[in-house]
Amino acid sequence: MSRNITYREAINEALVQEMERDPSVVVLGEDNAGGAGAPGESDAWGGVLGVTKGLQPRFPDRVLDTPISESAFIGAAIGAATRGLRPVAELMFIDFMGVCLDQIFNQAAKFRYMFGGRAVTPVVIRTMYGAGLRAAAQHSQSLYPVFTSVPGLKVALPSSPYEAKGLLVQAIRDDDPVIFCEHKALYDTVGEVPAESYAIPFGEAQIVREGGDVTIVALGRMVSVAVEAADELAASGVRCEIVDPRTTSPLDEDTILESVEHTGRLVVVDEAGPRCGTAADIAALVAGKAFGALRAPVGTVTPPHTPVPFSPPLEDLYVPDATRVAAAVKSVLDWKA
Amino acid sequence: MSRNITYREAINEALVQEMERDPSVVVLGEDNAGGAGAPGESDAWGGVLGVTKGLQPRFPDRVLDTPISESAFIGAAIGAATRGLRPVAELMFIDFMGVCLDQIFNQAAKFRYMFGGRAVTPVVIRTMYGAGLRAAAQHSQSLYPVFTSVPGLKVALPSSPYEAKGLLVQAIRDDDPVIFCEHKALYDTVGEVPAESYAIPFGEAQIVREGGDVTIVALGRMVSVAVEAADELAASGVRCEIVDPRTTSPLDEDTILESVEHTGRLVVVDEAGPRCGTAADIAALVAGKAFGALRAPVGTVTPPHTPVPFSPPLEDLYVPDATRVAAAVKSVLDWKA
Amino acid sequence: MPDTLRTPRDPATGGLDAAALLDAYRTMRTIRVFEERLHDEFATGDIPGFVHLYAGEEASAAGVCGWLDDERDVIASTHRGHGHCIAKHVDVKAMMAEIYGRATGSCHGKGGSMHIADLSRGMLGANGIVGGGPPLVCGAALASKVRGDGGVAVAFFGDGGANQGTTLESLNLATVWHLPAVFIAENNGYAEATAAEWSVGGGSVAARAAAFGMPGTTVDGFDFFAVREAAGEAIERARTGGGPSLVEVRLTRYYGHFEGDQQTYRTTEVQRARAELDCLLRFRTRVTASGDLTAAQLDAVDEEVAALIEEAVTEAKAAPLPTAADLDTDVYVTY
Amino acid sequence: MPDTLRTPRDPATGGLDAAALLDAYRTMRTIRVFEERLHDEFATGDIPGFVHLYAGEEASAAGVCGWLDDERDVIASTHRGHGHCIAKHVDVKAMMAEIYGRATGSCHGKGGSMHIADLSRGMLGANGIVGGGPPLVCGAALASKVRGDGGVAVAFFGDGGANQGTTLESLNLATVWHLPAVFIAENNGYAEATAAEWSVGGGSVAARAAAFGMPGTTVDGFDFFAVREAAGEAIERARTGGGPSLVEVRLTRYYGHFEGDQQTYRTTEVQRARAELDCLLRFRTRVTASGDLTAAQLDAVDEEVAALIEEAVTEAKAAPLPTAADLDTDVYVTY
Ligand SMILES: Cc1ncc(C[n+]2csc(CCOP(=O)(O)OP(=O)(O)O)c2C)c(N)n1
Ligand SMILES: Cc1ncc(C[n+]2csc(CCOP(=O)(O)OP(=O)(O)O)c2C)c(N)n1
Ligand SMILES: [Mg+2]
Ligand SMILES: [Mg+2]
Repeated sequence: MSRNITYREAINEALVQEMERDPSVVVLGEDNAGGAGAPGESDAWGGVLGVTKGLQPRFPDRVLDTPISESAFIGAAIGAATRGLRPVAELMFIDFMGVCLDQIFNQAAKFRYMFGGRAVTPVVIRTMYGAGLRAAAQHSQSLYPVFTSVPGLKVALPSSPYEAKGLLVQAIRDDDPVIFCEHKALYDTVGEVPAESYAIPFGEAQIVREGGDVTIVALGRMVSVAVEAADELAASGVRCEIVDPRTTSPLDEDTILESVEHTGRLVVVDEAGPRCGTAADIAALVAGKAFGALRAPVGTVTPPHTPVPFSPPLEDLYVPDATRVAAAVKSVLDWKA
Repeated sequence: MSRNITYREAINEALVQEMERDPSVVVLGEDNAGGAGAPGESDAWGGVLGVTKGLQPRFPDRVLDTPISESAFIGAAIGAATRGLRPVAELMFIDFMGVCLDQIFNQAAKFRYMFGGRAVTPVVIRTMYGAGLRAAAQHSQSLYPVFTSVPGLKVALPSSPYEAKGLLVQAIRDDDPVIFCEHKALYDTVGEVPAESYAIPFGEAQIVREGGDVTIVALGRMVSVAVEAADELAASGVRCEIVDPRTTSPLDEDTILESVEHTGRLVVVDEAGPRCGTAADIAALVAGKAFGALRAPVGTVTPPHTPVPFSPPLEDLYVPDATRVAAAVKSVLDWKA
Repeated sequence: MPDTLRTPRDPATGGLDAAALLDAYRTMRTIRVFEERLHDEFATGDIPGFVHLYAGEEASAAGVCGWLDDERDVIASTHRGHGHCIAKHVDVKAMMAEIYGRATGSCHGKGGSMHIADLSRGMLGANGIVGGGPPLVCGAALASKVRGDGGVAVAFFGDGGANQGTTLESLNLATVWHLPAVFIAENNGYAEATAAEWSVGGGSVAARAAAFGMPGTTVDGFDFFAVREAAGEAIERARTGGGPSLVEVRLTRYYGHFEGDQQTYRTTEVQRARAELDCLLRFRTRVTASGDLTAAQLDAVDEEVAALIEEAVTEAKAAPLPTAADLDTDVYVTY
Repeated sequence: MPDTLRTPRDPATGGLDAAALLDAYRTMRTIRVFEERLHDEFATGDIPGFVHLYAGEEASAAGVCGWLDDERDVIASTHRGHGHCIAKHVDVKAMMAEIYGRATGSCHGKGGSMHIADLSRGMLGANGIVGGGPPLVCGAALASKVRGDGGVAVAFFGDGGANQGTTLESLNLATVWHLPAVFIAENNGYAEATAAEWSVGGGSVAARAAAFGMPGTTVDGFDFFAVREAAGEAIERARTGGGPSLVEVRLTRYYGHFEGDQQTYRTTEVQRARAELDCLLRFRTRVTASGDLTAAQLDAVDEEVAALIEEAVTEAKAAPLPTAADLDTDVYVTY
């Protein structure tokens, strides 16, 4: 049975269903319940934007609040994962990675390789990314390229409620460490989501729309921006194929390459930055492996190489929008050698 | 006057000369003198590989040892930079960025923008990167793509003693935060270096060798690997143009693009990883801005998407070598649409 | 005894003259009205982003910053930074404009509430990262030490921030380098919805000072004079080469963690604090009882402040927004 | 009084029977010979990479790990990890092979000295990152707590590691979550070339325990029985739901920070420690004086250990290296 629910609800539902299914799943993070030690309501917050609300009353011993000590509690989730739990730890904003990155990239990511294949670390780190909430430079970043670059980590970027639930279920069941990146501006978006549990396999892109003129690879919240641009372009007869990789690591190279083989043109739309980002990564992939099919330069649409500005008009200029995507598509289509 | 000195000596000399010139330059890091509080020699280490040896006797109040508290002392260098010092802080291994990244990427890098242009943070973070010393997964990484991706940071990657001195002088005099990445396997390499002080401007690539058949963009220690490959290839009549960007941020896009316009072919050689790395970054640049000139797929030569292995034969396979570079060049040259 | 609240040695008005008392009151009152106005304005939907209000905690910012001068002394603040900014003499109108995202703001609209800074006043920035400030303060203190300019650097952080490794490392570094630094732990009982009694292992932030080799003390943060005295000792120690100290200030925030917080985790604490402990009320009672100031003098300040905040909001709303040309400027000094 | 060294309550042999005493001795002796052999082998140039030797500190690893079982109890170690591994029953030959970079090593040659681990023995790994282990130990302890299996997790770290924010956060988290965790601070006086007296603000790691709400104690790390007793109390407390504790073990490393270190920063400390304090000598004197063991029994262990290490080195040198096919395996479970 499918219902329309929000991205937030989809994530919450995935957590509830996996916690019911598997007693080794524990949830932890700052105010993931909320109200620890306080006289009022416990489960007072359910996370800063209410994503984990209601879990603690249901699973009182498996939802843990934490002090503000990201290294310690993210590291604890990792240590617990090596000892048979399946922790889902919340790094409230991905922007906070700088206070705990070592545990993620030098510990969790490397155990299996460093220890000669003799470690399994099934930890999920849920984290919120992206601009749009006027949260300014330290609460609005799209830093998943850093995690994508790290061997040993998997990175999921759900673009809709359906993806959010299915990818989170997969993340929890997955035996490798997963960075699960939730776009904060998507929490209230609504979409059709099956009530029963399902897992979306990692490394399988979704073809959001078929079209023969140009391939648009779009990530996370940019998928809907690409759809908007494609709608506009359709009016002038341009048919865009939109590919949502859903995970950047593993990356479904085949689907991207096949699409470009077919369309001959590529525009990558990403909210991460222009330097050493996922847009460059996918552009480079195609420039290396589908060059023969390419009939125009690879277009990339990303924010500028600046921090995220606070002021609404600047933030709105910062984030790629449908107009910029459409312009990039047109320039790729109009290109003459 | 030029002499032959090592990369290590070149760095040391840059520090000495800048400290002499400018009393606001201070040097700090774990055992940068060495022996703090101990009964024996002070200046007992001069850094773990002796790079800062001799500074402390010369500038006793401006060379500081630190506890093992990277967040605190890297952050302190940043704070001091906002207050008129020009600190050169050492992050011993770039692999340790995970315990102090926040101070670098959310504080130093963003001050100027977040504060509306009203901050200047002239800090240099010297750090050691790269494989080859059998130092294993947590002491051998090439993590500069992370810093390159951060707006507000500059990133220098000296490939020789000459570059090491000139880029470090520039880094110290520069008013922006600079991540200065020293390849640990280069410390003992010898090259000609002027005795007097000189600064190499950031964002100006060096054409290491001219050639018309293919452009090789190589970074850091990979420059010498590219030269070795180019020598091999020259024997079979292939003329490589080798470009050393010297800084990845700012990146001298023009020199790279002009070279590719001229050769029509590009191979990027980098010790950082294949995903969201500097190789992908440069490949994407060219696929976007010099597509019309490209006559073959962009080749990239990087390590595999794995942690750095310890065992010598594996580590030797991990790091790109001249054979792999030559093969990549050949495959680009042999490519048929 | 870090867990016993200090009472000021001078039970009256801390030896401040009338002008200084008025100044302190003006600072606290400005903070209060600034924050209460923001609370109202936020409700209208006009203010973008996350806003963390400092109302209730004024005695801390004013009691500490009253000792500092704009030139050589530095503070670093937190996400809850408005009060520290005002006490460190950041222009109130520019702050308001910043919070409204205007080009005339302290940060040209690029920073917002969580990143207000004014380096020319030694205000190293509010900070969106819990624990972001203390390392920076070690550096500002180091710069003063190297230069020998007698400057002192002060880190404000919360009970939640007292659990962050960056803060703890900084305490140690300040001792090891014998820095002219002061750590002000503003313990308002909560980090978001999490009680300090739960999250601060051992229960006392002040007690952590000794573990890192520095004096630590706890003061009643509703009492301006108590804060002022304890901070004064710590700042004097730092200024005269005596090294770092920590002062834990116990207080209550009057609003939610941020605007929008329903605060179901706490009960009647705020009402009680407002009614019985409020720093402005206590200050007023004390200085009028002692005869140092008259109610009329204080009322005049209230009016002056009301007018200032009114103007600040009006001007902020009317001020220009940044434009496309501003998007990619000021990332680097040169690039 | 964390700064006063404890002496064991039972001044003789800690109530251990002969078999247990022999076992403890065998552990310490194995570590010593393993490390001294590595010191010699490193000088030949055969051993790749960075090697940090534990010689001199054996009583700590043995005194702590003697209480732990392989199944449910976990330790996390440091860059100086060989001793902890041996005491936690990691296979000595596989360790030696790992240090030689062989395919037969504990980590298939991919980890090396700084990353030896054996999760099947509850050995969560040496660690190249100072402060890397304590957070992981909080997690291992959490897993035991959630499962209720009575397991205890132990973090080893040095005086240098005691200044790392990750360690300090972990102390707090362990208290807040009331974890079955034990923190063993091995204070050997130096972090690389930096003296602990200088770098540990306040001078005592044990004193930091109280600041985070847990008991802390300091023991003489040359005295196996003293370490064993203090660790036993802490482990028992953790196992029975009493929460975390910290034990600071004071000791001396006999070699440089790593092989190659000229050690010009220290003077006669090592000679004195070797001659007067050595844990193996003291153990031998104690157990023979008490009549619990004979010199002949101990000599037999010495011979057994010598043979084991000789074999380990010989086999390691002869073992196959990993091959190209191993380069990109075991990055992920599935990808
Ligand atoms: C590194 C980091 N972790 C988490 C947060 C989210 N956060 C913002 S404020 C806050 C609570 C801070 O509590 P406290 O330090 O007591 O300050 P208060 O809000 O009470 O003034 C948290 C968890 C953050 N901004 N940075
Ligand atoms: C985060 C980090 N910083 C610095 C280092 C470099 N380093 C390795 S060991 C060491 C000293 C550790 O001292 P201590 O904790 O006392 O342990 P000991 O070596 O004395 O056993 C340092 C600075 C590191 N490995 N990781
Ligand atoms: Mg608080
Ligand atoms: Mg030590």
